[in-house]
Amino acid sequence: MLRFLLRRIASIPLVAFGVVLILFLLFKSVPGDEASFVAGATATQAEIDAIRIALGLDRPLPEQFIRHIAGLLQGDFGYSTTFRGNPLPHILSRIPATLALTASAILLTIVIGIPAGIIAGANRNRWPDLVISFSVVGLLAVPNFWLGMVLIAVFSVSLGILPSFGADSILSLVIPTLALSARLIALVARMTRGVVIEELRKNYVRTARAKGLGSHAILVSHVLRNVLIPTVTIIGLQAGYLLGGSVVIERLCAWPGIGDLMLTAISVRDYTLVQAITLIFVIGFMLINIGVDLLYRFINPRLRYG
Amino acid sequence: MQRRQFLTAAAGAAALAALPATTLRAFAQSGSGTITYGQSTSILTLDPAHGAFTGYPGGYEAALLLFDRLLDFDADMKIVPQLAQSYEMSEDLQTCTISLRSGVTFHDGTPLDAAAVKFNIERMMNKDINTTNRPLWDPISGVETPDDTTVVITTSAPFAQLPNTLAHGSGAIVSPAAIEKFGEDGFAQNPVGAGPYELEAFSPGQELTLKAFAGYWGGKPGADRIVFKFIAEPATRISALTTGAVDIIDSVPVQLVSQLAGNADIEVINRPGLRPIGLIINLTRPTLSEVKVRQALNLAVPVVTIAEKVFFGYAQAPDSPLAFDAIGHKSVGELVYDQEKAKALLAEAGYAPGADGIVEKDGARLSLALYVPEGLFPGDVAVAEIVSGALKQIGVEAVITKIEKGAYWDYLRQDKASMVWDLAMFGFNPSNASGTYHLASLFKSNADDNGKPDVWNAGRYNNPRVDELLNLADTAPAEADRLAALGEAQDIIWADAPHVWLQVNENVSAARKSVSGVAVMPIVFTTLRDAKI
Amino acid sequence: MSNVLAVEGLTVNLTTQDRSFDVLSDISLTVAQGEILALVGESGSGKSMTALSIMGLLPDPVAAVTSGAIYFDGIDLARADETTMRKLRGNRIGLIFQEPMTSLNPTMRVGPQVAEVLELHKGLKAHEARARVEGIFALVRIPDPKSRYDNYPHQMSGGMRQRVMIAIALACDPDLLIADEPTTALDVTTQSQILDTLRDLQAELGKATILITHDLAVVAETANRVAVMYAGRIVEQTSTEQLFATPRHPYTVGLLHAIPRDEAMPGEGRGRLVEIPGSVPALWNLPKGCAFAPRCSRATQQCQDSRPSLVDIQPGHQVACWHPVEAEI
Amino acid sequence: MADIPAAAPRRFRRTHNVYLWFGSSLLGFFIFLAIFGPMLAPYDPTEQDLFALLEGPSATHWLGTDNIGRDIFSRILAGTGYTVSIALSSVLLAGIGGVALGSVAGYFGGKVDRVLSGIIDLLLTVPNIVLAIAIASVAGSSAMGLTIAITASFIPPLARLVRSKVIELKEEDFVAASVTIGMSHWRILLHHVLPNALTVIIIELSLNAGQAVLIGSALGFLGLGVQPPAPEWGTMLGASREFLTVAPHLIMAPGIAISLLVLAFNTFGDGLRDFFDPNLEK
Amino acid sequence: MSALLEVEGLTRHFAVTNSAGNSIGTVHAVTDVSFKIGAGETLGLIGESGCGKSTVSKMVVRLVEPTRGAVVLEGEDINKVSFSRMKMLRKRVQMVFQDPFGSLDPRQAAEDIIAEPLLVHGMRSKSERRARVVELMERVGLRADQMRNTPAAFSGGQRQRIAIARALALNPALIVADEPVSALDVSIQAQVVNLMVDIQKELGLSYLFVSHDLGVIRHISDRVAVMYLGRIVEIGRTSDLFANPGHPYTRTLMDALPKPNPARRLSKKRVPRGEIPSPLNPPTGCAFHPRCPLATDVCRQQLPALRPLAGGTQGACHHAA
Repeated sequence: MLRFLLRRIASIPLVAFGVVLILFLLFKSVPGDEASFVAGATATQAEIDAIRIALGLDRPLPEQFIRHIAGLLQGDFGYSTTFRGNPLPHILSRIPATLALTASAILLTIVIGIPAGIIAGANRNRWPDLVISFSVVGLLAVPNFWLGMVLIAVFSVSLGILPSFGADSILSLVIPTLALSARLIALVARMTRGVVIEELRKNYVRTARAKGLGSHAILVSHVLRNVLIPTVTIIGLQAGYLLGGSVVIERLCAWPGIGDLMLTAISVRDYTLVQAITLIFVIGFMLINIGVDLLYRFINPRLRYG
Repeated sequence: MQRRQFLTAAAGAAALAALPATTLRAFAQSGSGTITYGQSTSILTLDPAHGAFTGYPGGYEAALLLFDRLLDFDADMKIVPQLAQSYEMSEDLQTCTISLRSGVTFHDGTPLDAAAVKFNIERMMNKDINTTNRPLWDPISGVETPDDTTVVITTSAPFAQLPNTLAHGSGAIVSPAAIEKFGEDGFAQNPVGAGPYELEAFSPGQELTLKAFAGYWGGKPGADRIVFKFIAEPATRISALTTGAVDIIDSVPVQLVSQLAGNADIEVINRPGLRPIGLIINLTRPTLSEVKVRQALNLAVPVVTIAEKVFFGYAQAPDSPLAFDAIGHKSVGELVYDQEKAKALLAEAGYAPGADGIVEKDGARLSLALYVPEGLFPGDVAVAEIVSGALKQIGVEAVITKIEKGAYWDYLRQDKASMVWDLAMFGFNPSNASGTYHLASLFKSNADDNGKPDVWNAGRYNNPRVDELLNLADTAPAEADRLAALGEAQDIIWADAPHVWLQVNENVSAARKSVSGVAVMPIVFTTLRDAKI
Repeated sequence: MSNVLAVEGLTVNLTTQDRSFDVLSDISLTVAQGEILALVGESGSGKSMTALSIMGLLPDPVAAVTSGAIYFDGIDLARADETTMRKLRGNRIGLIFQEPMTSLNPTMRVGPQVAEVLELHKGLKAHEARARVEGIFALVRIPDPKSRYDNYPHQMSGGMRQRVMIAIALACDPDLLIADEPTTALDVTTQSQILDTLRDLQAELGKATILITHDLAVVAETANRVAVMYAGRIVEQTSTEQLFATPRHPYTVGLLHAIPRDEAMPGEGRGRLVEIPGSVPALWNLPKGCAFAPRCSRATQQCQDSRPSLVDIQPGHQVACWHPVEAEI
Repeated sequence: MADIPAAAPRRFRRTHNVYLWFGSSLLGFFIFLAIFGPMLAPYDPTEQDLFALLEGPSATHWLGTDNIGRDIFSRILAGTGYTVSIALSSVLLAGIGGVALGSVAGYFGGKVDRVLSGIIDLLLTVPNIVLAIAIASVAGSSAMGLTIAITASFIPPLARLVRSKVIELKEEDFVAASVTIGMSHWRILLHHVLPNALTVIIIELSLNAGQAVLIGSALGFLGLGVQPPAPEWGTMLGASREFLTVAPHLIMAPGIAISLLVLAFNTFGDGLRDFFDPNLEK
Repeated sequence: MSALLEVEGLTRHFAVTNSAGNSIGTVHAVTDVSFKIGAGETLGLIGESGCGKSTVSKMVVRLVEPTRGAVVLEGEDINKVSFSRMKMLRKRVQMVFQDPFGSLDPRQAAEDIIAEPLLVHGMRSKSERRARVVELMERVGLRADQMRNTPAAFSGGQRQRIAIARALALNPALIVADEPVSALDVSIQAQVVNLMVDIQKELGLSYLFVSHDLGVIRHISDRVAVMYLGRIVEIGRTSDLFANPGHPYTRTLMDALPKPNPARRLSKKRVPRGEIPSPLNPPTGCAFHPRCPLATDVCRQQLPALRPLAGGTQGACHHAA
């Protein structure tokens, strides 16, 4: 287990390196003059040239990339025009907000999505299933940002019972969490339903019935754990959706996380910041997946007792 | 089961632990004595040397409280002393002698004396540190400190606007000790000034908390604490105000003003701005170098309707290249919406409608590239869409390209060969309130029209008479002469129509009635210096 | 010997999206205490359906008993409610399935999977059940029962898992044991071991047992009596000895000849096996008369027109055939 | 029932596929609108009436007007073409890219696979909307830029899917049988492996099309979409955000249009899945 | 009889990784297997699951590359020939798989499946191909009017007939049949076995016939090789092997096989001991020693080589007579 963990963690820098390279090349292909974005609106050509030299933008690409990597290794993400320097501390200060949002979305997904899927799967083609499956189909079609807008329109603007912006109280989490997790809840419910139906067809369930167990007992003591194994994987795979979705939702709800910061960075063409945040997203995604793998191993005896 | 409960609990704990301290802070804290201001722009840096267009004007508004300046603008943009007790310009407009208020200290306890002021002015003169606002500071050639409370500033040429510069946001006086302590890079996050409020907490881009500075020379300010919160969404800003989560908001979208006005707890504060919005016309294009075409474009756009309908009356159609409240403004014309006349002018210029309704001359369709930033000016994209629609009516095609605001300036300020636009939306905010500064920035001919524009004459307008008049407006010893020159310049520019004039927006903020003393300045800023709760 | 189970005229209908047809038609059989009745037939003949009907585990609502009765201890299982059935299943009727690899819950240790039955039906506490389970493990020849108790299924071989399945079936000392292809998925050496254990248990415990298999050789080595099924019906039923000595139904004869035999000539000659031509008809598309008629060399017009019923042609030997094979082989 | 021939090929058996029926009708409706919408629109989608701003639904403007007095109904109709064609073309391009990458990696394995899978896995660690946002910010605001961004963000997951399906099929005996008769690997890939992966790919593409609409509209919402005055739905939503309190009806029409189109693609995909393999659960 | 196929020292080891990608050892699937098959001869390969018989059959048709050893077909080592030569050699060896569901492309019609080898090997004319398909279908007992049906429309037995027809299309010298009848019902099994026997008589081809079913193997084979944990433990003429099984494992297999003889029910049988060890870590010495009634210390330490036994077969046992 420990070896597995170490190996997975060791793979992070490798992947990070690849992502850094891809982003580096991507953003080097942006039209326009990087130095003049940095210099600002009223800079003269001489000033822009000075900045170009100061930031090493006059060097050949490979050298720029090596400097970039060397900087990253020392925790220097480069020159962000927004923060006039290394954006890392500012990004770090915003991570907790994104973490809170995504964690509460995952929590809500687990608390609603999995039970809903189990209820639907266990009552296949009966009314609870129809209600849940219908909701799932609906939720999967609705854009999360629009759902957020509707929630704001209803609960903040019309009813005035929920704050619609910022991160002031635990209530502030409600709308962004709902908007962010709705699709994931639907996905997880739907997949869980499928897994439950599939598991219920398996021979060990037939054995349990042959033992004289009732449907409820079979569901709880036999099927549940087998259902959780694939479900955990699904949630892990969807972590990317969650992190990505947070970008849009944070902007909509003025939630002060790194997704919101990323959009700000894009609107001012602060590509240093965009790259840094994307890298943070990637590392976050990998960490979540390592966590999920650990959990997966924890639930699945086949992997625990190889 | 136990394992499941454990997992759930662990996830819950993780989520709670992940909430930042600021997130969990309840409303309770914003009780008595705290004013919370929901800003439409974020504060990223608090160094006056940073032009920070990215966070403009959020940072300036905080700077007004953190830092005092030698001079200040009053509500009508008249220059009044602040840290200076008095000031005097010499006859030749090349020297300004300032007598400092004595006994003033910075938040860090160090004295604000002539040396500190000299340090500040020299810092702003340093091109490596102050990369923006150059036209405000470049004329200054030296600073002398005859004694602890006297500062003498000299300029290389007559510079009537020097007091405006000192009253400008970049004229904020910062603590030299703090600069030394935090370094040029660190100061932006740890600002120390001599204003009525000092820094308590700062998370750039999100929230800034200032607390009353006990040692302020002007006495205790109106609130114990002022919190600046960045709320990008207008709708969320407004709901924050109506629910009382914040006390003041800025940039109230005009369509929402009537809604707020109906709320008994809320007061709407509005003030015409100093920034006329228009489209810079690329005069290097042969088609657009023809004045009749430019006049036709101006005639084709229903500017009065835009001001009244799109901006709900919280805007006006300009009557001069300068905004109404700018110092030196003179009403030089009236914007007429007359598409028939526009068409006639086009016909005079040799254009005839082509097959698709777009006018042509010598087989070339009159199709213009209209560049517009997103989110930089009020209703920028919507206005561009209206202009495009209106021009279509007279047979001129305007294809819109919208650019992220951060990259916009780069498109605007290109050398001649790289100019991709024919029309580009622009609005200049003369943050030192000087009409001369305004016109000079926009219409003074460039040293080299092939290179990048010197300031904001991106359309390459070139009229020697205007250059002459603007020079006079800066250097003529008598104020009356200066104003006359400025007036004539406005006449000429208006007639030449180097821009498509659009509208002058009002700056609209709103405050809960529990807070008083909130003012909106013509230069966009909402100031809380005199705010009380 | 008293009958533990008596199935009378059982007919089961299956309804799918497209069609509805009988998967079992008029099945009658009895199993007495201490007896092993083998149900033998090829895939689709209905032997597993019979087991599921007895256990009340027909896929609901797709399949349902439409007529007939299943008497067990005075109860008609075909009409019993779910509560009654739950009390019988695993308690008084034990069931062993074909696939030992998938019939155990992969995420649960094997011991508790056996103990569960005892806790459910005998009200035992977990620690009491453990001792009993270890005893049952020993009974079904699982070596080292104490440590095996805590194994997960994937840590065991196929043979061991099948022993666990047998332990589950036997845990509550049932009156009736149903073994559905218990050795089909196993290797021949493992099969031999499991069959040996089943035979020993039969000798020790004397349960009434239904053994479902497609392998006549397994039948010969294990069962007292045999019912041969074809296309949802029993076509021949008699004692094992009788069946192998004098099979009367042409299908049974065909099956017996199709097996490459011990006694047949060794390799080199490579004579032809006796084959049954054609293939099993679809249950939803059965011929009007005898279902085997299209493949039968003895078939006449009568066979095509009307269906023979299962009748005694001599005491203890029932055949459903208009033209049974003469009693010689 | 190993030896019972299936009576009829299963594709003729399913008549009650509600998903497929509903999905294809709705999709057909949208495609109809995409083609004929502009002709049906009562107004020019860019025509402004500055004296009728932010109006609610009425007889003259069925869905009301936007902040510069354009008819929302006409804009929704005119916007269908953008959204549908961006979704379809990006999914099609992503399909081509994903199939090419995934099948080569999966079928030939070894070093080729290690390199290609390495790149695919790398890109998969970037959340797809983040990737799309990054690419859109480079590619610029245009239908082309949007298509490139969506395509690029869909290729990695598709390639992975195709790769795993190809690896699965490669293990099938019919592929081994093709090898033993001397067939070349390219031919096996094209004639045996890919055709059998096709249904999975088509289903996935159809579901991806729904996702493409969501991502495309999210980019539009964030201002990274098409250029004004193009009536792209996400962009319309982004523009109406400011008017949420005074004119909440502005968010309804584009939001519902997006949701219905996504619903159409999703149910169509689900229907296809049921059609090809009724035993597969979603 | 000159050997059509000569297999020499064939070995295949797989590295095994767990789901996390960690190597957990090497599976000794096949080790040092040698045998010959003459023209017109059938070699039966028998063993229980995991004994490596399938891997051997796959190596013979070069679906799996051997770790060591050679497969020599008509004098050529198939692992050393050029790409184009291999294509020609493939015409000589064809394979029939166990699973008649998986070995046919579900999207192809029977005709296309059977005609595919013809197409691949250059029979361009469609009418020629069709004629050959009709001939082949009739030969394997299928009606030509079914040729446009896809595999789903055929029963398991019929599908196996299609697979045999495909294998026959190129007139191979050798057909490798990997458990060709295991998935079929008894009555159908007999049909397919008979078909294969008939075809052999008619065309004089050779079979490598892999099965776990002693009865079928005995019926069809001229010679039989018994595999246990990747090695051949006994090989010999069918009559010799069944009459006088020399290796204890061969005897165990025969004892374990149920016989359709009710008289045996009541007699006490020899029941095999223990379980098949994992090929991941096969026992040292003779792999059968943990289960062998004859095992001694030498069996635990030394690997027995194949040697002639008294019964006429060759066996790898220290103790067999």
